[in-house]
Amino acid sequence: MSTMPVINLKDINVTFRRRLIGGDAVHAVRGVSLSIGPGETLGLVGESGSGKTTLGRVCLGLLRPTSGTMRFDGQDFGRLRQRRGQLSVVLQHPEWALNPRLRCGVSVAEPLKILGAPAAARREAVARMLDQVGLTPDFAERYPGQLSGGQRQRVAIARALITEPRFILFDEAVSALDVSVQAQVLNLIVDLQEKLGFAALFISHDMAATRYVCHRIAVMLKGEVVESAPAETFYGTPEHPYSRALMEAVA
Amino acid sequence: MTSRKLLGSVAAAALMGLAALPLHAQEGTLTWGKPAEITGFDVHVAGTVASWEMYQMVYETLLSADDELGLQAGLAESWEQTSDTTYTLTIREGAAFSNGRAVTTDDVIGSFERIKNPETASYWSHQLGDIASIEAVGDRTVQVELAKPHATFLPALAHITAAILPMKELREGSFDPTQEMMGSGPFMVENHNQDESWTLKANPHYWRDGYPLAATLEVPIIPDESARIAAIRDGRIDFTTFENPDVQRMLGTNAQVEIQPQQTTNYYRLDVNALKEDSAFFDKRVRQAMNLSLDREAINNFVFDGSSAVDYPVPAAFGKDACRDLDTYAMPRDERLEKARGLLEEAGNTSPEVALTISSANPVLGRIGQVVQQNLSEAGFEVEINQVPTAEYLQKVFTDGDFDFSASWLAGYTDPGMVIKWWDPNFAVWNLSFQQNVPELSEALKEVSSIADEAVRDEKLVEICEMIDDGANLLALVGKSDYVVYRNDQVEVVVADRSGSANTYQYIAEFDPK
Amino acid sequence: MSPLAEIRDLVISYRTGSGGLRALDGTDLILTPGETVAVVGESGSGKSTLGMAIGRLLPGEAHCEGGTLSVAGTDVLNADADTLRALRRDKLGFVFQNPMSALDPTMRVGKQVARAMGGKPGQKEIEALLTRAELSEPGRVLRAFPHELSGGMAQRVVIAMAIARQPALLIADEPTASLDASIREKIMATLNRLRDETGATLVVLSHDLRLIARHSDRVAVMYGGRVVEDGAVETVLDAPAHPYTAALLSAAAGSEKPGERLDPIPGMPPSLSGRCEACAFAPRCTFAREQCRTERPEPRVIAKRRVICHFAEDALAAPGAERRA
Amino acid sequence: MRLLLYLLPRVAAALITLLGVSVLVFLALRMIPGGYADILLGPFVTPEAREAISQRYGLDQPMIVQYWRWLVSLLQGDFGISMVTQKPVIHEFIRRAPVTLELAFIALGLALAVGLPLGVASGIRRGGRKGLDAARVVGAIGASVPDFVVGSVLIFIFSVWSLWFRVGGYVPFTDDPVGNLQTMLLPGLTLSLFGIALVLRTTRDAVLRVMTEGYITAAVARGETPRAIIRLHILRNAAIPVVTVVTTYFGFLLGGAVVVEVLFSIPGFGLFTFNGLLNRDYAIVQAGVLLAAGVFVAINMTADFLYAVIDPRVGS
Amino acid sequence: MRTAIYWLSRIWRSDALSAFGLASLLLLIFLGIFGPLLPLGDPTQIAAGPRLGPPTPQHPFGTDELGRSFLPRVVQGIRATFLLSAIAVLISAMIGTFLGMAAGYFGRAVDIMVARGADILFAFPALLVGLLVAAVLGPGQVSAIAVIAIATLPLLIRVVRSVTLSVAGRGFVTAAEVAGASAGRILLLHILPNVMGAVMVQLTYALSIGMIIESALSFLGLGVQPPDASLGSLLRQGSAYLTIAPWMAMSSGAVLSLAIMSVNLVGDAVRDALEPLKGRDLT
Repeated sequence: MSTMPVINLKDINVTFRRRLIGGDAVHAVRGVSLSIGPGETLGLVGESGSGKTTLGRVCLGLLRPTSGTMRFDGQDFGRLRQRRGQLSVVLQHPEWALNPRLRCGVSVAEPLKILGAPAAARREAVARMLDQVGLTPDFAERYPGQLSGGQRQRVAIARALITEPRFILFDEAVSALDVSVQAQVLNLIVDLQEKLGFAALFISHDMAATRYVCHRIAVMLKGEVVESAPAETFYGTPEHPYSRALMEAVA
Repeated sequence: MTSRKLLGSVAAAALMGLAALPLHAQEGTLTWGKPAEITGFDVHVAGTVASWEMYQMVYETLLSADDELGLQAGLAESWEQTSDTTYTLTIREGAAFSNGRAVTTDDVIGSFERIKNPETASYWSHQLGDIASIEAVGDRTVQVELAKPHATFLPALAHITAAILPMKELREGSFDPTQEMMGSGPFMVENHNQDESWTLKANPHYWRDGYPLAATLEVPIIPDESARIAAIRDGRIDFTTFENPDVQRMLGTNAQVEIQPQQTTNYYRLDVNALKEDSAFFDKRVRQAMNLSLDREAINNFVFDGSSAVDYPVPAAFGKDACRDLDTYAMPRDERLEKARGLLEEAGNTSPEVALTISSANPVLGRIGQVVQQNLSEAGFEVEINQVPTAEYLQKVFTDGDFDFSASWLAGYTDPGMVIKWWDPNFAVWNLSFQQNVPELSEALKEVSSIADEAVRDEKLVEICEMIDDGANLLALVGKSDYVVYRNDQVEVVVADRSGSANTYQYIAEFDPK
Repeated sequence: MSPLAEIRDLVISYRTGSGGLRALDGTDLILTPGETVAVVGESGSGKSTLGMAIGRLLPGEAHCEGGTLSVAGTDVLNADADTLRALRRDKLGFVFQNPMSALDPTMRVGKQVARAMGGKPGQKEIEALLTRAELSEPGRVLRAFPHELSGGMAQRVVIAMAIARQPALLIADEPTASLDASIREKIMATLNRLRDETGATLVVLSHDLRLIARHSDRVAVMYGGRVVEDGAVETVLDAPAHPYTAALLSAAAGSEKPGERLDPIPGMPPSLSGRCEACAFAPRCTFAREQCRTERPEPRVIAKRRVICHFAEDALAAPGAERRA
Repeated sequence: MRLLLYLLPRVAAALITLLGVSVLVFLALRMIPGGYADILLGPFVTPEAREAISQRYGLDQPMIVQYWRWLVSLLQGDFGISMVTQKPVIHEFIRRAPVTLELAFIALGLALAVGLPLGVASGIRRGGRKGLDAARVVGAIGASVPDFVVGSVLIFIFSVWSLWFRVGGYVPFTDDPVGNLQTMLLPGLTLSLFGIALVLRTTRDAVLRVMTEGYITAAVARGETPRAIIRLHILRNAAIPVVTVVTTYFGFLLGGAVVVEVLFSIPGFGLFTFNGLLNRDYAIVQAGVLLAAGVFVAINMTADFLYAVIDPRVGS
Repeated sequence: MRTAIYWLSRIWRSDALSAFGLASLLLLIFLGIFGPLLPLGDPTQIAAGPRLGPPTPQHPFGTDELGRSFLPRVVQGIRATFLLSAIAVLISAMIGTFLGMAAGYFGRAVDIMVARGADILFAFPALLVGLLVAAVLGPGQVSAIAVIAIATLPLLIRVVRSVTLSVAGRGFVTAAEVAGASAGRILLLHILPNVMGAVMVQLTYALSIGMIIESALSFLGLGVQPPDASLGSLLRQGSAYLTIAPWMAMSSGAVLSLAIMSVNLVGDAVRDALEPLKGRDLT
């Protein structure tokens, strides 16, 4: 395992303009510096509108920061297409995580297909991935409409992992799941990371879940990271008053 | 000619006599449901019936046509042809424009000059022949000198496009013929709402005292046939015109509604493009085969319910029988079809594909087209029908010559000599785009235009008919009648049995509102 | 004390394109005045159907197949429209999951609150009510439109409207689920404070066992359209008698120590199309035996709580049950 | 301020739209085969005469020059001169405005008077239930029977039995109010049928949609009466889609209901523009289309403004 | 095929009105396809009966002014009206879907241009744009198709654009973007299949609008050319003889209305199935 961080953000600012002409500028992210090493999960918590999702999009290269630098594996990020297979994402709404018109196998195989892998290799990889996320191979033939929320999120994780990426963003990946299913998915994330060693950013407003899967936790408030500490700290007493307010809900 | 002229003078005198003793005071309102709006104000320029009909309410021509399509006095009380090329015309005493100014020789001369001026863009300048000079030879008399004989000079004067304009006012700038009307006719325009209605008032200075009988003429524009039928039914309009012969059935049940058919010299015709090289009709034999396979009787029966009649290049309304013995008309249809197939075989094109272009404005043309389509299919033709807007039809046929054949109707005017000129592309230059120049035919037509003797002329017409039939370039189909429909409880109408220049309402001054 | 609301063996099904979907499969619940009851269950457990059934607010395709439901002496299932309306107006107060959708976006907040209060309340009275719901700038809030409020403020407005007529029963369906974590506690605290003030009974429907437990007197755990365990909060959480309650507690993140693993519940929640003739939890239950798969368990009282399980005693005795202390 | 910031970009967009319309109509007219010279001169068009006419009306200039001239005079309020009458076309449009407006208001009035209550009733009645309801039948028929079919039937009925109404012809209201109504009610009715269906269906959908909203459940849960819920919550919230289609429909009516005007010989915008097109009277068609588009855009802006009034969320 | 049968049975079962619409639509489509094979007579045969003859067993819809049997002409008209509208609407759907997806997915300049273009088309009074196009292209089937396509295009663009906007925000699209999928792949594989539902619903409305426009054009004489017939041109033909041969206008008008209505009813049923609106009782 190299010690070079996979994601390295320095002084990132993101500003939106609401209208073409006039209108207020919205500072979604202000001066955020973060880094995530290989095999490490960074938790990002904060209330809605605090800039978590915007920062996540910056890490994925979907959004160019207004200022600041983003390095990936110590290099310039470049274009998204050049990073094919190195990044992936698992998003919030399980009902929209998968294209309802495609069989799950096709969805899972898509990142490999984009990389140009041959069909046989793709089939083999899909079967392997489905097994890893605890699904039987016949799920490849099913449509998302036939799956429960937890199963869909597992398929989405299988798709995210199939290229063995360097970095995965989990954006509210378990928030919409029922408690009993949430636990299954959280365990899965932890297990797979141990096995595959990807860097992960885990965005959530749920302190309990974040604390469970993350090595470090950063708390965002109004676009700024107000506290960043190892997860263990959050089992004790976090420093920032806002972090404490968040923890009260868990206690 | 002399007798005709004399008759004309007598008729004019008789009218004068009547005019001296008006039967009614001018009062009441006439309502004329007009089927179409004018296409322009300039009487010397516009070439559509819809415009002519309105001009005739306001303007006058020097001569006019009588019931027998002969000439009668108009704005000119007398006229005389003193040589092959010399004519004198005397303006009626008391004739005046609606502003009260008397019509002068200057107005006549100026109007002729205006028609002749290329800048005016009047299509009628051809019909007037080649005028060498025109001058006043007295207070009310003008003398016209033609460069060469032109037998239809006088009939051409009877067409509304040769109307006399108030030239003094025009030159002064107080009258603009392109956006208003001022003439010496029975009515003058009081109000006009485009596409909607006109209001005309009796011209107080009209030369016939006590006429027009109506004080006001209201003219709503009602293009839709059904709406016009409804309007005449409920008495909102007093009179109107239809082209569709089925109107007799449509209105048959109403005792107050009378229908008076008016025979015209107009007929439906086919223009065949002899000049377009990629058209099957480029081959004369194919054109002849087409002419032979037409079933004019069927057109009459199916489109006109038998109310019309087969027509000829020299319109049947003139009573000539110049063309009747041709195979086209005399041979039984089976044999004609046989002959047509033979011609097609000879031409090496047994199933020619052709397109019939017609204006979509007139539904009668569409029906004719469909019967023609079926007729021709019996000889092996495959006909496609293209109904296009009038403007497009006109451009395609008369400007671009971009068509195979087209159906339309032709104004027969008031003299066989006028209508027959259409077969001479040197004269009818608008036909240049599709009409073959047959020198012998042109020569014969030139000749006939200067023949005065009726019998000699009729003989020549037979010869011409044969040549026309041989070229199969412009074909006559069936006669076109107009149907004047009026409310007998609301108006007394005077309509000529026969008409030649779409002057259906030439006796509008004598229409009497009840 | 006589019960405020009595729900007995309530069966409610939804007509769907593919047959019926049974949301409540014989639910029993008795509410006494002045208590806070947490109804806990995952999605599909029937808790929302239960909440809406109390006000007979279910949509047209839901229909009742059996059981009784009475609130404050009114037979809700058979009441006529006027009685029902009077009940809703005077005895019930509802707080919904998403406050934004519970407020009419085109009407100023003040007017909506005034409608809820009834009559023609003055501005002072409206402000006073909003203040009771702990809204800091009532004057500004009542002039605002709903979209100009934050989620937390909007929920306080909804709460104010719900208590406007001193209801006897306050039903809050996931009142904090759409709100940020940092204000959930405060909203729950407000609700409980208001319950104390008005002496109403508060029913909170939630999937979050832990959050709710802190603010309730009693907890009713629902699974497969039935209340599988119902008792005092401490009793139930300290030693769950139903295997499902126990599993739910060990599956939820938040109580684990650093490095400790969560125990997920295998399988999926059931979806019933008719009466369940077995234990609905049996397929996922570690205690399940043959009887669980063939015989429908009936409620019984064990260790100071009502429970629906053939082998509740075994679950109580299982190691780890007391670990939740 | 909210309204201003919300409306300003819309005004700009509207102007761009109108400019686009002007270019398109200008180009389209120049691409049409056949010109005014053909119409004016009938079949007797000679190349010289055609040339003279072209020159007279400036049609011999390059197209870009013609367009530029037209645009410049448009900006000065000059919509051009009819070739047929040689008079400014704008006068003719202004004269026709009352006719078109009256027809539009009759049709819109009928559509609203019948469509709105039926739509609300149908939407509320449905409340999740299925089954045949009369309003749906009315809606289905109204949306499906083309206006010229309705018009033909009406003409047939009223020209066979002339029951008070008149078919065709137009009488100005100021001349004869009764006669005016006799002629305008039938075409108004013809046009309104589609409007009734449109308003009915839209209202019904909008009401149904609002009925799924949480605040309706909340209101029911508060014990509000159905009457109060409809009046306070449903009508206002359902109004937005209804405003959209009503304004679009009104714009369509004002833009000229060509078929009905042709059928009943009503001298409105549509008939005038239609005749202008047949006569290749460019100025009339250009002005007609541009005015119709202008009215349409203006009405849509009114609708945008109405949204902002109805729904406080719009534009903030 | 299975999906088609599923949808048909679903519409059939939804309610009486929808079932009626479906039945009449299927009947009309059957007549449109197999009409020429049925022993109804030759639609172009002049003098097959008397001029303007009333309905008889031999000519159930009477005869027209050229003595042609009107029933086979109406059947021919059904075919033309459906075929023209369907072709036009499919063209419009293809262009509209492409432009709408591009506008919704790429946003910015593409969106502004497409949206503005749609506005311009939308601002044209529908029938006037029809008349203009028919005038430019000349009357006939091609211009009828063009007119319908142009008139229905802005509707489709708007709907597809807004659906695309919502689909593009869904997780699977973001996931594909992150995986480095090309824009073409995302549009074709992920967005297109998911906007098809909305397009289908809009398509049925566009089809009914198309049929109205086609028949209005034909009614004004700018649509299909004789002796071919569309329901609109037959109605125009019949309306000239309304007073003496009402069967022409009545039969073609009734069939035309029925055709449009059945398309509308089926469209309603499809929409209700795709997006059920379950309002609540107010009591």
